[in-house]
Amino acid sequence: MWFLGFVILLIKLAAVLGALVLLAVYLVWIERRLLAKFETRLGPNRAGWHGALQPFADGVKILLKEDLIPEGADRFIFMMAPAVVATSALLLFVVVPFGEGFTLWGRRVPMLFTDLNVGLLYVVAISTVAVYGVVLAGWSSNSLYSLLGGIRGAAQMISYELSLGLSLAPVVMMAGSFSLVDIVDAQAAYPFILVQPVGFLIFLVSTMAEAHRLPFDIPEAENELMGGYHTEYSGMRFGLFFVGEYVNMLVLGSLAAVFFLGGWRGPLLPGVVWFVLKVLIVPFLLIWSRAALPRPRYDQLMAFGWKCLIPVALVNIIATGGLMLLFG
Amino acid sequence: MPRLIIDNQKIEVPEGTKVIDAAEQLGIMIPRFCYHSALGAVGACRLCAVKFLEGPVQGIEMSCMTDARDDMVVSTDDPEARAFRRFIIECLMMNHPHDCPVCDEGGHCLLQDETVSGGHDIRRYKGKKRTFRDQYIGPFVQHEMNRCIHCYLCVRFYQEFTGYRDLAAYQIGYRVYYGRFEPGQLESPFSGNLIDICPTGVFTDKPARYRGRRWNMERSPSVCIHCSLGCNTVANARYREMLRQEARLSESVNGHFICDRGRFGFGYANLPDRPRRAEIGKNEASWTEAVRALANRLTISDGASEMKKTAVLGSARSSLETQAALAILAGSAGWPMPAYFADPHQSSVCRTVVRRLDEGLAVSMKEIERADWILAVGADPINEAPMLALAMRQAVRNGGKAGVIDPRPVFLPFDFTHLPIPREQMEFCLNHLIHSGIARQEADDAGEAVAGFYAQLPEEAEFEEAVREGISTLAEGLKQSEHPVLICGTDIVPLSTPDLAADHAHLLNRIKNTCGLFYILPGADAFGAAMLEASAESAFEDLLKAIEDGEITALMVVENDLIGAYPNRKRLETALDRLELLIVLDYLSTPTVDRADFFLPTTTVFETGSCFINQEGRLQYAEQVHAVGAPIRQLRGRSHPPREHRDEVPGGDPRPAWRAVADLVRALDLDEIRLYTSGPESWLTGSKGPFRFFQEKIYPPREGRILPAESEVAPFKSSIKKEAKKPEAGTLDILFVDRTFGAEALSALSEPIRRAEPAAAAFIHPKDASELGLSDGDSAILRFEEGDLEIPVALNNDMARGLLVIPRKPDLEWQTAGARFPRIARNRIAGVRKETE
Amino acid sequence: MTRNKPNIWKYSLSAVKGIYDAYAVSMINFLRKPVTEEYPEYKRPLPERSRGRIILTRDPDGDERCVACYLCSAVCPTSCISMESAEREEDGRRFAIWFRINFARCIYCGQCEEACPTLAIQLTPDYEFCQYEVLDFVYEKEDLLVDHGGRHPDYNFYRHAGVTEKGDKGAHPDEEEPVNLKSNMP
Amino acid sequence: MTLYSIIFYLLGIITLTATGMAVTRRNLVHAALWLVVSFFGTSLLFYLLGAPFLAALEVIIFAGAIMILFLFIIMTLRKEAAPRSFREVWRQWRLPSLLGLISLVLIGFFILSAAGSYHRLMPAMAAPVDFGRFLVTEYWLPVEIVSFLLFVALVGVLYLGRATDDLEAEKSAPRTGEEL
Repeated sequence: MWFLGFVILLIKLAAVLGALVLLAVYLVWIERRLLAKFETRLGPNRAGWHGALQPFADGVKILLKEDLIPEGADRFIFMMAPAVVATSALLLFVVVPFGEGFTLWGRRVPMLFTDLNVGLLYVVAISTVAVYGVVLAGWSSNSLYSLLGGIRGAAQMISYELSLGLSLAPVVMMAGSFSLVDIVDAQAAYPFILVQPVGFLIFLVSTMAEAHRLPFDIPEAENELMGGYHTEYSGMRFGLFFVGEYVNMLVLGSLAAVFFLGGWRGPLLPGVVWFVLKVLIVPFLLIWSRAALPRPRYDQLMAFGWKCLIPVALVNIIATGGLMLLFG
Repeated sequence: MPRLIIDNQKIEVPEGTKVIDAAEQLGIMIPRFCYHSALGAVGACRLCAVKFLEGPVQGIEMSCMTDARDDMVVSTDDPEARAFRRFIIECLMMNHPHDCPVCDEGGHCLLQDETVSGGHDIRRYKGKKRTFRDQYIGPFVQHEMNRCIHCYLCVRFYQEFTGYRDLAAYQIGYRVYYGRFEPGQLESPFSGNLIDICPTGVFTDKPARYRGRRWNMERSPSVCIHCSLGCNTVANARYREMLRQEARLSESVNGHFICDRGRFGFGYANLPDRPRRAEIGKNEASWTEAVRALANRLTISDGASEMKKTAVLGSARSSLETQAALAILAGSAGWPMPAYFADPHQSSVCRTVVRRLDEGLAVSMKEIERADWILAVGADPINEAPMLALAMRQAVRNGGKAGVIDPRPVFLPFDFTHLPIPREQMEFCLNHLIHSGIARQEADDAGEAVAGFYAQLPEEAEFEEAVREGISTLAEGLKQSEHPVLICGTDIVPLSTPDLAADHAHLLNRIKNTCGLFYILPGADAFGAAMLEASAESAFEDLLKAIEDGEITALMVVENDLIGAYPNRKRLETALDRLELLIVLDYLSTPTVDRADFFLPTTTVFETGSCFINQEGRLQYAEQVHAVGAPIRQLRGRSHPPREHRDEVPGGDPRPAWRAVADLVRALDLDEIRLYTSGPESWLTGSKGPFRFFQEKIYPPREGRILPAESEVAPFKSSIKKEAKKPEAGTLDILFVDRTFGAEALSALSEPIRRAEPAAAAFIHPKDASELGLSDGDSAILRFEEGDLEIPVALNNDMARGLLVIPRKPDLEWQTAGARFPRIARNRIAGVRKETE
Repeated sequence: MTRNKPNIWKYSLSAVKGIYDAYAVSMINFLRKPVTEEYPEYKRPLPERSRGRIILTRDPDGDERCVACYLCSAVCPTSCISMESAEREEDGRRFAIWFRINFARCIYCGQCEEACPTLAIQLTPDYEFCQYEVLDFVYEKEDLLVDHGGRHPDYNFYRHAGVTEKGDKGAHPDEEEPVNLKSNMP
Repeated sequence: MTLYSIIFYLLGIITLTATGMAVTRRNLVHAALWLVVSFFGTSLLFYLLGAPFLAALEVIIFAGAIMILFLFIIMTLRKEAAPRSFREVWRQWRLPSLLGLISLVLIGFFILSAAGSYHRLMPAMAAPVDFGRFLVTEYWLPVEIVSFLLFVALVGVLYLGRATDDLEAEKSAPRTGEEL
């Protein structure tokens, strides 16, 4: 019966992948509608009920477009880069527990793929790999705009990777484990956001930068770099960047849910529903930020990361450690 | 040399300079209507008012009427002067209609410019406007008298400058009217200049009426190719169609003006039946196909792999580039060197001209204007080179004397002495005239050679009373002259005359230290053609002989209507029948093109940048005006132009003839890659060939004379007869001659020129006419051996006896006469009475 | 060399306030009703002088106004107007034998209308004429010519021009009889 | 041969090939990418051998941070590698190849000489907690020394990286009593 576990795993993979991509695709529509609301517009409302079919229309359009490869581009890297972005975003979800788990025919079916004992480190590691997609796309396009976008992306994502990791250190300290399941379990009594509001804020800001969402979309900055690292991309390759970005938003949302909001835990409703609701909080905040905040300058961005976020995160770690020593 | 200050800038100008010119030298353009540097000042328009602040004149004065003097301080933009000019403009505009949108002058109208710049923008005059009725004044110029501002420029130009009287000012005061007494075509062949000169839209270009504004035009400096003078023009094209030509100022060639033949003769470029596709046999083909097929026919005929021997005939109307390319083609293919004149007479006369003309003798038209004694031999300037007549008129206006030795009825718009001498006696008359105009002592003082030559000249001559009087008048003039100029025609003169004229010019040059020699040549680049023929010793007669003998079986004719130009139709037809291959390159549809086995379309002067050498050896460059292609007007049918995307320009196949030659050289795989690998600069400049004068590798080349400092032929070698040759009794001499309108091959195809040309008529002396029983308007039937030629006759007193002068019109089958200068027995002329109603 | 070091607390406070304001304002807008007008269902009535599709109008006599003076094509910044004028055979009047506007190039700046001396060319509020084919944007005279006088129904250029269109010189209200050349009377 | 050993040797081949490619590529970006592949292989080897913490660190630090910095610098410089002559290449390769040869010989020697010390490849696991505890209890001094060293380096970097006008101002500004 060893292959039954394998089958269940495959089914889970398919279901989660499908749900994730569908959600990501709908997130595009949600973002456009919400952004329109923030700007007192209507947003896409033509295709289907209130524009609900818009993602499919976009999908069809993007699939039918010509796939251009610029002259002088490094063809292999150019073709590979979008895949790196999309897959690394999807890979992140492997360790995220999205429910309590249930028993099927006597088998315990956990609501996650694998419970790595270094799950948090895995998350950090994979999200660093996502940078390669941006950097290589920028470099291989043989375009100065793209190259600038790639360079900025590299610098920005390394910087904010640091503060992201540091903001999670207190969580690990409090949970006593890198495993995401353990972290969720550690929040059985109260979600960590109550004791780690500063950590949550740093995490949120780093999340924006990691997902290069406005106001931290310096690598794309369409009004100065014309789209930055993906200037030269078209068709579904561009689509992969797009999907990657929105899946990334969802993944970061789910990480926020796991690390700070208590995971799938919640009263009344089933765990998965709670989880989805919590997951959507971060994308909403990101969209709101996009509507509210202007884009900082590149140097301002770097200065904020290094001179503000990282010191505060370090202080937060020391403070948490001190308090844990005092009371724990 | 007065020094004065204009607008705070100091300037020193020669004595007698007007203030308006002094300002222009400083770059200050004082507004003016009636002032024109060629016509002088009359102070009619009052627009050039400036304020004289200090000095001999004070206050508001007309700058065109005031000579520059010392210590003058002039302000052109003084408020008072500006107010004055503004007031003048307002007055001039009072009766001017409100019709700029429908006026063809709009866009390059001086009145418009001055009104706007003068600041008069709202009409305050509320009264009624004066009106005039317009006249029909011919096919060239449109008349719209309501627009007139009475600056008198038109009448001053027409009457004073060109010497015609039929356009005049009528009435007085504000009712002054410029027009003819009765509507009708303007007599002056320079009437087109009214269009340029009128500061507003009274006289506008009729053929180009409504066709486009100045700013729509593709404009380029061009050179007129309708006679050998090479007048400078500005060509205007729009929608791939030549619409208008304007005179371009050239200090040494044509001054400010051009003749109507040059201005309106461009119509051949727009003809709907102009061939635009290459033809193999009678089948249309693409350019490359045709060139390849032609190269095949030339190489592998008779099954042999060597090249077919081909005779090449260029033309005097082709550009220098084409002529030179032909020489290179023939040279590298091992063919006989090309000929350029179909007419053997033209060929030998022009070669003489090229050998004799040098830097010491040649004069430009500007220098003719300064001459004080002008003698034209065998030339009819108004018909053969109209602008020359205008230059001669300026000389006469300046006090010079002019004479013409010519059997034809010569009309010139000024006082001159006409010596209607039969063709055979012209040289004798010239010799006698020069002899009488120079004292023996003067000739002896000028050296042995001169004295020897002088001694041969005939002292005595038997002429009619009137002619003798004319000779003595001219001889008297020659005695007092300091700047004599000899003009020698080439159309009807005997072969030896150009040589003789050059000898006389040398004679006068030695005696008076200065004497100009001015030839009239047949064709825009006849000079270049003659240079090439002279250096290669080639002639079409030899080629024709070789064709008749069967030595040559292919003939390539480039931009030459051989059938129209060769004087003996029957001989030519026989020779052409013997040919295996007739290749024609041309931009016109001619009988020669119709006979061609291979045809390649070429471009006109307006579609190619090209060089021409005019009759005084001046090299000039005509720039490309527009791209090759069928005019949009011919494509659009009745309605709007087609709306379609195409790869190629419709009708865009024609290429410059030299480009065709280059393509052929490439297809034949000849050893002359410079023809098709680089531009004309590389092969016009080489040390080989006749064009050594292209020393610097500059293309387009700089304008300038390219004559040798000294001619290759030593002077005073002409053989001179003491006795006049007597005309043959019982026969009539027939001269086929050029006309201002209708006889020159290119301009004769132009629609307005066709409308302006007079009906074909043969001039005959009334006494000859009465002997033949002909009266004015009757038709004469000339029974030549090859066929009959019927033409109405016009009686003219002012011509030699025993002569029939027939215009060489393209539609007149004059080649049936069989010779260039045929004689016809009187009994072979039959008369047909004019039908009277 | 003295430099004003910003007060870090004040600075931070203002930064926080700025961010807070931004979020607050966007949230207020989030809750407002959208101002969007939905186009095909609701068409906003345009002012008469708004600039849309170009027409060629006729004068009060029903004759076409355009005299093909080329001023509109000269002033057109995108060179989208081309035409050729000609003489009408019946009365020698100047008119456009063809007149073409390439609306794919036109930017509706209205300069042609300002330049037109005969008030022939006018812009209309019509803006709904999309095409799939670029060539369908090329409008010929037949497509442009309308049967009315547009915004200026009463103007007739030839009444003021001073040149004849129909009839003799001096026939218009502001003109005197033509001068008689052959008369000696002053 | 177990599944583990198959995976092990596969990873070994991948890692070695990638390293070799990284050394020989003339295109700098390609070389860096091969190196990243090699790091991933190494990381997976660590994981396979029971050190997931090390595996994660390998990816985070080497692949994620250091190589990105390398790429960043390569891209900013945009230096194209020029083709060089064999002599030049050889001059550069002399010493490395000698050292490589020596280590190869040594490795071979060890493999052959310790023939009895083979281990079967077995799945193993060292939890991060154990790793951390081991590190901080057994090696607390080196850890502290290294962290102090890094701290000093950080201070140095901060000093060097100060805005230049601050430095200039410090040097050139006359010190007045007020400021002091």
